[in-house]
Amino acid sequence: MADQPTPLERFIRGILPENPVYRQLLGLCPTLAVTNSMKAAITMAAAVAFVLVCANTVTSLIRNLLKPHLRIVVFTLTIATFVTIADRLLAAYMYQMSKTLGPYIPLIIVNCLIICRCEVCASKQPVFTAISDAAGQSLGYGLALASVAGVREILGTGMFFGFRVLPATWPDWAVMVLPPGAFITLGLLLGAVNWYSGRGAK
Amino acid sequence: MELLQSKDLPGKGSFSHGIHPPDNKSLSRDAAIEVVPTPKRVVLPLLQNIGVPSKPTVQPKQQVVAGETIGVGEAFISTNLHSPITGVVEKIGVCTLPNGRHLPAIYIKAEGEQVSGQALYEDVLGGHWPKDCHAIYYPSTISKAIHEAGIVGLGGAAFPTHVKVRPDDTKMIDTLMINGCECEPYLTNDYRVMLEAPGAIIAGALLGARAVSAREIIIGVEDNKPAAIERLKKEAEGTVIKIAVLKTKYPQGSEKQLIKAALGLEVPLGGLPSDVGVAMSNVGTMAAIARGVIREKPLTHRVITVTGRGVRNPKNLLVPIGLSMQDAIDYCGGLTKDAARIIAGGPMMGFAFSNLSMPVTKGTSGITVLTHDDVRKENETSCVRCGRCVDVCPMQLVPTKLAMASRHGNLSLAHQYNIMACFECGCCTYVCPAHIKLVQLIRMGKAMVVASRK
Amino acid sequence: MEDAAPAVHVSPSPHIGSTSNSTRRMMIDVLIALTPAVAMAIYMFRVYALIHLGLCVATCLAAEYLFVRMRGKSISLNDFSAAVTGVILALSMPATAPWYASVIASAVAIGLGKIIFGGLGMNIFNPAMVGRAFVMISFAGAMGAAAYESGAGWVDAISQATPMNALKQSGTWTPIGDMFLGFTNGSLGETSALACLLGGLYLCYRRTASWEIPAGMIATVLVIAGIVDLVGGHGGRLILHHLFGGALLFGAFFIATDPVSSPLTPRGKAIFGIGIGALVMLLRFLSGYPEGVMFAVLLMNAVTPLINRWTIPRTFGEF
Amino acid sequence: MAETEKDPAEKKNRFQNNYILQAWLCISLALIFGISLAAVQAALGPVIIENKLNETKEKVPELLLGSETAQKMAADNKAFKITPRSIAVEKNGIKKFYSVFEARFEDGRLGGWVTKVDGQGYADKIELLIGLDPAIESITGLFILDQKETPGLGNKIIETKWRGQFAGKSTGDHLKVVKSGAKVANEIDAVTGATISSDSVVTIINKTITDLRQPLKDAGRMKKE
Repeated sequence: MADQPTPLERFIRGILPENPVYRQLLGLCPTLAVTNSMKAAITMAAAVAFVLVCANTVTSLIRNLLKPHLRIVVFTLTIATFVTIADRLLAAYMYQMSKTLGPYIPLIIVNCLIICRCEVCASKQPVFTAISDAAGQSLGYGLALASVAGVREILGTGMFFGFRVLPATWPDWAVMVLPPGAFITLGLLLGAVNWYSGRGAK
Repeated sequence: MELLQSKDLPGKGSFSHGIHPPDNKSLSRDAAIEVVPTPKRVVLPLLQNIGVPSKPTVQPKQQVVAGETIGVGEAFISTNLHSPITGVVEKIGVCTLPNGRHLPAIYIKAEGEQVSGQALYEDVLGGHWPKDCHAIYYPSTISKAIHEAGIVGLGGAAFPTHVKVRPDDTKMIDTLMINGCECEPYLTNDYRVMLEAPGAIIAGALLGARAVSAREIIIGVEDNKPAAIERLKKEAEGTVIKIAVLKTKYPQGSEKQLIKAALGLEVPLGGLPSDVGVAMSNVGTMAAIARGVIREKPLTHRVITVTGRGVRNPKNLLVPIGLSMQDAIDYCGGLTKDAARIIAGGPMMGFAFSNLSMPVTKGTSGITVLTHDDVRKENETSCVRCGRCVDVCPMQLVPTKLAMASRHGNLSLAHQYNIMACFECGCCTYVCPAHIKLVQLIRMGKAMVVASRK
Repeated sequence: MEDAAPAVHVSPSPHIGSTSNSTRRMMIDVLIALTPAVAMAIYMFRVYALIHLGLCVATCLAAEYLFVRMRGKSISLNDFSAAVTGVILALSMPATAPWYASVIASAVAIGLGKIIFGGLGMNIFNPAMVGRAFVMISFAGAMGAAAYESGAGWVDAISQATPMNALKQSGTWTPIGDMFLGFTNGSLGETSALACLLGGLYLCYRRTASWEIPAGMIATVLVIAGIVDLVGGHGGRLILHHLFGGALLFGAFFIATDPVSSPLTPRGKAIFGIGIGALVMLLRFLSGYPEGVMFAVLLMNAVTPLINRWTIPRTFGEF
Repeated sequence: MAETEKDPAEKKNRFQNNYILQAWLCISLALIFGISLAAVQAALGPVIIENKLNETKEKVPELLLGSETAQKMAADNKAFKITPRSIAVEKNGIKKFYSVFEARFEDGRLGGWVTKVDGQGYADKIELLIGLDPAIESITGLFILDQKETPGLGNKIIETKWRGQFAGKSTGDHLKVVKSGAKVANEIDAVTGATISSDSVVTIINKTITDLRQPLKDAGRMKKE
């Protein structure tokens, strides 16, 4: 534990070197389920970011009081609370979006990314480090979701954020907005990221 | 020709699966057996059979006469060795056999007067073979004589015959099945023996049956040898011997397949023919038994086929055991320029070799020389799982799975698919459209399984 | 050795191999067997057929070249498997499908259907059907049942409904004779039962296709359609309609028999064929689609490894 | 051992073996979080309920009057008075509840009924709003709230052009889907290539009208009296 990464390093790491989706393969369920449009993906990422930052903060604050065998219960309790808050907020102020995201917002509770960060980082680091880590991971998660969603929305509907970017004659690849499209896109992007980083490593 | 002419035989005359490679037997089929002149030197490896090596009983510089015992098999699965020629023991050295084994061998230089030519032919195959003499021998006498004569299975596996024909209290043998199929392409040595010395085969068969107390004797011959079938039938008249005419198909001559085809019996997995009450031997072996018991002459000579498009004059030869491959090929006019592969045995199961100084052993049924055109040389491509190997495997295995398991060293998968049941007939490799060396891989897998058991 | 010392090589037995078969020869056999269907497609759909055939084959070959290069493997174009995928894919397209559908289907067929699994011999699913299904879901409007009927085309065939769709949607019977000979609408290669039969029997004769698969498939369809026919009192018309209509024969002989994605053992092949036949009838009678060969084949492809495991043959002498 | 002797280690041990004491953090956190969640719910709950109602209510004028009249009504700053009601229909011994919105003009006149129903579509459940005139004699409009039909094919049922066909259809006859060129009054053109999706919608409508015609007529009459 001699050379602990600085908070800034932790932030940067979350973006690509330890990207939750592309490198850690965490939180894949929403990555597959809600990435058929950019709007949904960004909202989802924002909700995850909110929960992650809050949960990391709380966990970090109480880290000295945690008992090893009860920590998962505490994490879950914390995460569930913030997820419920996020869910209520969305339902109150972004009603249509909350309908679109459906059960995937409550399902953030079981998003392994958050519990992973609580366990790996927040339960051992001071608050500022935990927050910067959460922010980096959230940003990485958001970028990953956006990349998948971008490809899917453009190919599947010819639109980006609901605006038409491809000519109206574009034949919508319906499969891209359907579940198989999510698997194919994520698979190909994962392959591309691995290939790219593998090339860098050589 | 109608399959299985004896109505009372329960088999269907064929087994399931198998292949039909071009047999190329016409190259040497009509060449009468010729006697090779006595060579200058013979090399006699001390292990020419499955089992334990014999112990030499001669010293260098010692004089030996043709037929003299020069090695004794002391162990249970071991045989005696005899000098085929008259001469002097040069040394007890080492030689290499086509299957890659290095073995001690007795080198004998020819000296003095030799039996050769027609006289030798008459002694080994010709002359009169009584059909009624078997009753005068006790089974144990026959068995002992076979042991003395150093007879092994001449079909290729070279399993000591005395072990097979000894009376056994634990397993009742009721049928002696004699293999005259000669399903290997190219080879015609058994065919020529059936044609030229049917009397010796019949006499040997009766003696063999007496030794194992078998009530029935069946000679299985493929239907592409009508002349041999006629000769054997004529010769067998008045005896209990039946001739089973079987479908021409490779590997009809494999013991389990032959028993299935002729008798309709399935030898259990991992079992022996004796488990279904059958003793199995080859026609050439029967002739050797007849000579060994009736004429009290040891196994010193055998008939081999030297054939293939890589040999100038394909022939069937009566050769002394220990003759070098070079001498045998030279007698047939030598190799042609496009000879690409020299094989001890037939092209399906024989061993390729390059050192022509290797000797002909008791188990050598022939020398096949293939040309570049005969040998397949395409590169291996991916398995497309067409299932042709499954369609041809006479043991009803799944060769592609076995090969895959062997390649990946997955012994439990190999075991699940019964890898040890494979007897390496090569049908799968023969048909594989992707040119995958299936049987070669399976052979490797079998070796791994055997090693893992130790 | 003597002066004429030949170059002698040593290798393990067996030393000879069947000269009449190789993977390439199998693929060429498939191409030969497809000729009647291709000819019929060109006769019926003229330039539409030529466009799709050209695009599919060219894209498949290009995709194979590209993806194999990307994997750093040696180029495998000369085994003709990509060409076979291309032709089968083209023959399963509707005549009026947009050009990009053919291109995307071919690229997906080779890329996602084949190379991603490791190339020829490794794929789980029939590549051509993977490509076909991909564009079918992607461009449902341009590829679905309705896409076959286009008033705008100048080829007579495509102005009418496909026989399967006509019966399912409006209860119209297409004359069985037309369906047998192929004077109907449908995917490019599937219209003529006769052409498929000719090619298919050649494949079975050559043993490139295992007869168990088409036999199992056709027998199952005959039985199920026969029962429905009897119950419905159609007097045999329904059986023939299901036998000659749609991609049944084309699928039975050319798609389902793809050796890579079908089981190994004869018994497994029969089960595979029966499974496809049953699924086809299930899809035709109970689903929204008028036709079900593609999905039936893909579904059964998925259970092929399981069938292989179920049908390990009894080893000789094993009791 | 003297029982009176209590060394500190044993004391600590007893503390650790007490589950309730160990979980003090969990319990207190649960309390804090519970209270904060209650506060959030108290603050946001009404907004959420309002959202849910509005979603349906917004559609009501258009469903009952058509978009032009609805826009005019909105421009005139007039609105329907909407009362959500639940109508129970008993069929084959099973009671089914329909959620129905009763819409009245500001003068109390009955403007029509909007009912929210769902049923099986091609891919998943389809959720519809059906507008009916006050006398339940014809359909005034149709809106698809939720569907997961095949994009590019079945999901064309949400398009105004297709939905528009339903306005003005009589409730007397069962509606029927034809492939194209609907001629008879009760025929509906299918979405090209998506007969099943079209069929599903029509089936849901037919079933709803059969079930609701009488109860709604009764309900309307009751109010008048």
